[in-house]
Amino acid sequence: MDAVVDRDHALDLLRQMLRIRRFEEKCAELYSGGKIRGFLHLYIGEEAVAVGAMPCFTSEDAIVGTYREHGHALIRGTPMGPLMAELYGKANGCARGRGGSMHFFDATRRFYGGLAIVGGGLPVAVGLALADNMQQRRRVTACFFGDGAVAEGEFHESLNLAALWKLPVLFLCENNLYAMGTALGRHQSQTDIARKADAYAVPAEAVNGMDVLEVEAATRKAVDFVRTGHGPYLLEYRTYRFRAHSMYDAELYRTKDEVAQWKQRDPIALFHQQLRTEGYVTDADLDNMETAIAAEIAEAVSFAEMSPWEPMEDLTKDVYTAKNGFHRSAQS
Amino acid sequence: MDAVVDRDHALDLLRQMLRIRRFEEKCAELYSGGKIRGFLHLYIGEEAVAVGAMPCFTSEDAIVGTYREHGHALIRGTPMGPLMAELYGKANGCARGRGGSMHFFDATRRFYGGLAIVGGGLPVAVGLALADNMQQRRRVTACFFGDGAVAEGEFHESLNLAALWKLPVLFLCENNLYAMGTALGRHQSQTDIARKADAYAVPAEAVNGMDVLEVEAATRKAVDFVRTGHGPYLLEYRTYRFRAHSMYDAELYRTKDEVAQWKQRDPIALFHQQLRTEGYVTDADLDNMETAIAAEIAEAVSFAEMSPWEPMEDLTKDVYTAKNGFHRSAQS
Amino acid sequence: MTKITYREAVRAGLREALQGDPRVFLMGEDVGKYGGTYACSKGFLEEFGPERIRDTPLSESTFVGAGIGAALGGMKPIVEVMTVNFSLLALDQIVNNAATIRHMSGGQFSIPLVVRMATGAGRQVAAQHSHSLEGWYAHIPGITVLAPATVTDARGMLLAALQEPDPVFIFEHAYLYPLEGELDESALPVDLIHAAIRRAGSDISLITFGGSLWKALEAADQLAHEGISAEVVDLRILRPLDISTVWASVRKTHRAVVIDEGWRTGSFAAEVSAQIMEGAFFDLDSPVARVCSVEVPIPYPKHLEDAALPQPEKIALTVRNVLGG
Amino acid sequence: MTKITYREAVRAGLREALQGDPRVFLMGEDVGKYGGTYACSKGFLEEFGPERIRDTPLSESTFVGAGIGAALGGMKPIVEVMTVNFSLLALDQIVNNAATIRHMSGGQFSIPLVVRMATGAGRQVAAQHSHSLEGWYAHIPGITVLAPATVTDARGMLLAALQEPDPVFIFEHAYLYPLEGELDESALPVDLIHAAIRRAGSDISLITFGGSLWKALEAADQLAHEGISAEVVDLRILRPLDISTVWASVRKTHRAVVIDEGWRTGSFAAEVSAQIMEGAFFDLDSPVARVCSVEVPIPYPKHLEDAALPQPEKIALTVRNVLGG
Ligand SMILES: Cc1ncc(C[n+]2csc(CCOP(=O)(O)OP(=O)(O)O)c2C)c(N)n1
Ligand SMILES: Cc1ncc(C[n+]2csc(CCOP(=O)(O)OP(=O)(O)O)c2C)c(N)n1
Ligand SMILES: [Mg+2]
Ligand SMILES: [Mg+2]
Repeated sequence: MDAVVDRDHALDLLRQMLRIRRFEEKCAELYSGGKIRGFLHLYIGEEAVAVGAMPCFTSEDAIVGTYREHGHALIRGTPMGPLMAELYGKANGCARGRGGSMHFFDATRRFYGGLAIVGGGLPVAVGLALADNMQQRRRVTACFFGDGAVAEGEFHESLNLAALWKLPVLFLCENNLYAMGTALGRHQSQTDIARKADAYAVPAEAVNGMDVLEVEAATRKAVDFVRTGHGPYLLEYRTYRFRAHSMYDAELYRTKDEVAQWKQRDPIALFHQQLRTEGYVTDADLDNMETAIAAEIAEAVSFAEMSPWEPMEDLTKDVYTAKNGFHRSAQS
Repeated sequence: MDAVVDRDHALDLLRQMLRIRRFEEKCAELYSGGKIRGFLHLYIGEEAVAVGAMPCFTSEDAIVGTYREHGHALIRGTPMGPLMAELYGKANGCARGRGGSMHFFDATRRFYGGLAIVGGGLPVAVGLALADNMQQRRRVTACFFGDGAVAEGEFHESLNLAALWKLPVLFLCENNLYAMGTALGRHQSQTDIARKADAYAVPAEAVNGMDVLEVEAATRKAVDFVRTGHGPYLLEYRTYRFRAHSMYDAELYRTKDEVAQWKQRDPIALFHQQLRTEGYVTDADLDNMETAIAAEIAEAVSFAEMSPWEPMEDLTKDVYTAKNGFHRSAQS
Repeated sequence: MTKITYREAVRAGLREALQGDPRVFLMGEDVGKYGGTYACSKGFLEEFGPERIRDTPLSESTFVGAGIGAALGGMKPIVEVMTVNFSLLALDQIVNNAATIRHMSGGQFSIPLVVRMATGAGRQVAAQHSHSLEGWYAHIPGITVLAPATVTDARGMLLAALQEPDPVFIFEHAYLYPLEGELDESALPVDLIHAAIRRAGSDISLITFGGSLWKALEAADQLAHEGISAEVVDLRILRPLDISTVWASVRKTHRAVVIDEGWRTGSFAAEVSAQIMEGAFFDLDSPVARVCSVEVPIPYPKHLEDAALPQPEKIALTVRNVLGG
Repeated sequence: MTKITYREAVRAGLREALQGDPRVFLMGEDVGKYGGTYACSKGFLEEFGPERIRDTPLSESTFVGAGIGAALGGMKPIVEVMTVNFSLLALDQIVNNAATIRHMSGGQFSIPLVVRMATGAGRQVAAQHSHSLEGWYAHIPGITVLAPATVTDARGMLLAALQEPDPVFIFEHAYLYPLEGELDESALPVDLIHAAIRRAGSDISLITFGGSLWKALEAADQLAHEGISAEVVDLRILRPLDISTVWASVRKTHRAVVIDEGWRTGSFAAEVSAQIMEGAFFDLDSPVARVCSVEVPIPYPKHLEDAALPQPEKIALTVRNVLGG
């Protein structure tokens, strides 16, 4: 245990990882029960990334996520209730229930999705950073994406544009070694993702994404670099997804053994172990945490259950902004 | 003069560069006279690239070019007549006159365009190489593109795919320092294009594109690498366009001085000088060459002038392949 | 006749195609190790090997473009774009290369490429994963656009598509994969020229394709109970459109409703409606009506998604309005 | 009224926009040092500086996406996509982000983005540079689609677009840039709701937009000599479509021809035709006809390009057929 981390912060990191883990375990259960529908992509196994990264951003910074963004939204601070309601498709959801699992949004926390076209968030993040830059705001835009997204042309175009214009974007690649069922080495000719940054004269680093403290330290360094006007930075978090890609996935592409081996590196178990060894956390602490989280989840579920559905007549609301009472009409 | 180059070959290189130069000077004249219409992108200044590269390919290899492909088609062996007729839009053109300057095609010489969407040829080249690979043919596909195309996502995607599948594609970047009016340093954060290849674990080299022998030597090495099954290779030819981007360009983005300085490095003048010094070429040789080329051009022009227009009733021919006399109909 | 699912039909078509011609190969995201997002190629990697079942990186523009190149190079690629939603990233290759090179080259080059993709909404996967863009594709000269709605077409169209010398795009409605139907084993390959009358009727023509066919048939069932005899026309091929079959139906029924899961404005239904007017105006007793998707990014919750899409009830209601009007 | 070219009108609009709001900036390929491919921003780099006049690398998907992000971040970007042809590379950002985020986020985010692009054929630039895809754009809910045909609209629509809270796409027909017209200086910003009657008439309605307006007006001139009085409707706004003005015209003339440079099948003209049927069927004396582009990649030679595109003669001929029929 690194002495620079104080106990409260360490406990908070543990708690946050557990919040994601338990929340998503509940999601899986609710999915089986038919309460959650559509696509559901769980973050379990990768919690150290969102939890380590998120404290490095101020509330003024912007976050752009993917369809695997439950953890990011949760740690960014959106209360669990609206997130769960979103998963239910209810009107009190963080996007009025319209988006579900893949499309969390939260304007007050500058959380810009929940974008589900792989690679599609990168240009948007570049633009958000451009807006900050042009308005002389010292904000940072954090853009999360997977290893799969690295193959898309928008990765290339976005790193180039951000570097060319020295924009404050932090490109955060969550390399979990698979794009759906395609292993890294089967979709990237150069599997060292951080190394690709040189093609754009962008500094980069690869870090152990299973170690929340390492994630935090590296992210903080990168955020500082970006915030002080040096242009973009690419961080590669090496991590692993413990669950299937989505609820439909038969996981034919990897062995149970491989998954089991990675589970040995469970970011929560390891960090908990570390904290215990250091005497930072007692079993009672953990029990208290679990109890509080269970209560938070129960409350979120009941919030979602009790939330109304969006009324039918609002179906076309917000396709366009209502202006002077004049609503551009949508037809059916 | 490198002793490995024999005189005949050297003279041929000179002649070929001159053929492009004179052909295109004629094109510019015909454009002013209204014989050639639409967009016209001249290659003048860059002749050493096509001329040095083309002898390295066999007739079985495939060539994919851009809208600045007059030189490539000419050196690949398409006779000047059909090229000129194409520029006229006449039915004896190398694409029945349908494409004009930007869209030369020649199936017998495996010349696949003439593709005018920047970056659009790269995936096609990858596919051609894939077909060769799957059919166990030891062919190479040469894909020409500009520095501007390097910024497009397809550059990134295509290098990755070609490298991943070890396909016999030679990526040939004609870096003339400008994408239309945008200088290299204003469109690439990393201006060393060859260096980008590392992001795909592809070997690369940058060469002086104003030196026809250097172009040829580097290309031959690269072709050998690719043909022997090692996967793709990226060559960056550093060159310069002496003329405007197209006939509409006011050239506001560069100084006359800069152009004049580059003209000091005219690949034809320099090579001619070199050959003279070495005693490879006499003034009479050059005169003969010029005379022969002038005659070839005059013949090409008269071929184009005499060529018929494609008949109106063929407008929709070839939208689909005619099958068993059944033509999928096109409507107006 | 055997009963099989639409997925099994697609699988059967793919397997027969791969077995029948060594130039045929399949490429796309997760077609191999994963077995295909919709399990259409499960086991194929083992059966046909990695040369012929190729997982691609996430790079739609490039692997579709590589399909074009491979077709130019003498292969017969079947490219799977996981869903129509992601095909937006490949549209330049499709419009400017696949559809264009043959004509633009003066007929020198052919591109015998087959591209398959899942399309449509109805599975609560929200705005970015619920597009129905077949109408856009049908706008592009140089390609053929197929919308198999039945298991027979799901298998047979693929085989017929592989016999075409020019690019063919096949849209498989994602909702259909698990559904069962009667396979007509004799129809192999199927014809790629004619629309099909899926149910004969005399009072009104319901004209549709793809996933909406089943909704139209359900509406026709409902209407039959009310004594309304609806004829159901399955367009099958959106480009080139077999308008003669449509006209013949309308000349018989004098009324028509076109059903299309695309958004209403600029939908393919508009084209069908316009062509009915152009060719059968004087046979019409009332204006052709359309049932399309509401013009909204498709929302996730079931009640709103259902409300956004064409439904049998909405079709039946529209028919009643047309007949009443 | 002053006479200016369409290019000057676009320039005037851009300059006023840049002067009027510090959040407005222009970005795109070669808008700066080169001065804009069509010289619409010549001198702006010097006038407004490199912060506000931004040359982008060739990367359509990303600079359009960056426009979306910048709009989300409080700026008012004007993104120039050099031509509609290259916008194919940006369609994912447009459909899945620009048009969708507002609704999908439950109304939390607005994207006040303006995208301009040159469109159309007629300058012998061949198949890959001659598309007319306004109809595709008009299919997308969440965006507004404008087709300024006059100098007044070329200037005024840009300014009006910048007042919209949601994404607006402006299609400038490349053929129009050098043409002169009368600028109505008072119309600033112009209305973004109504179609315009550009010429009143009583025998038939010619309904069109963009570059084709001038061909329709020319056809109307020709027809006038033959004693045929054609009304010419300029749609101006393709989405949302002002169909009421179209219906009112057709109710008066009882006949209509829709002219659209897009390929016929799946053209925007089909939508207009279908809506005329839906709203004015019983007012029609004959079926609505369409004059569209022939379904072929647009060829380079003038005689074939002319034959592929709508022309005044073809419009006049179609009118005579409709009136005769
Ligand atoms: C452009 C695009 N193509 C395909 C998909 C389907 N898809 C969804 S997630 C995914 C894999 C993405 O992998 P990665 O970026 O590594 O993220 P991870 O799921 O591992 O977090 C694919 C192929 C998509 N959503 N968007
Ligand atoms: C996708 C796309 N965007 C824009 C254009 C317009 N355009 C044509 S050539 C060109 C510059 C290309 O520069 P480069 O690749 O360096 O080639 P060069 O012209 O220098 O040979 C541009 C922007 C295009 N044809 N395609
Ligand atoms: Mg991954
Ligand atoms: Mg260049």
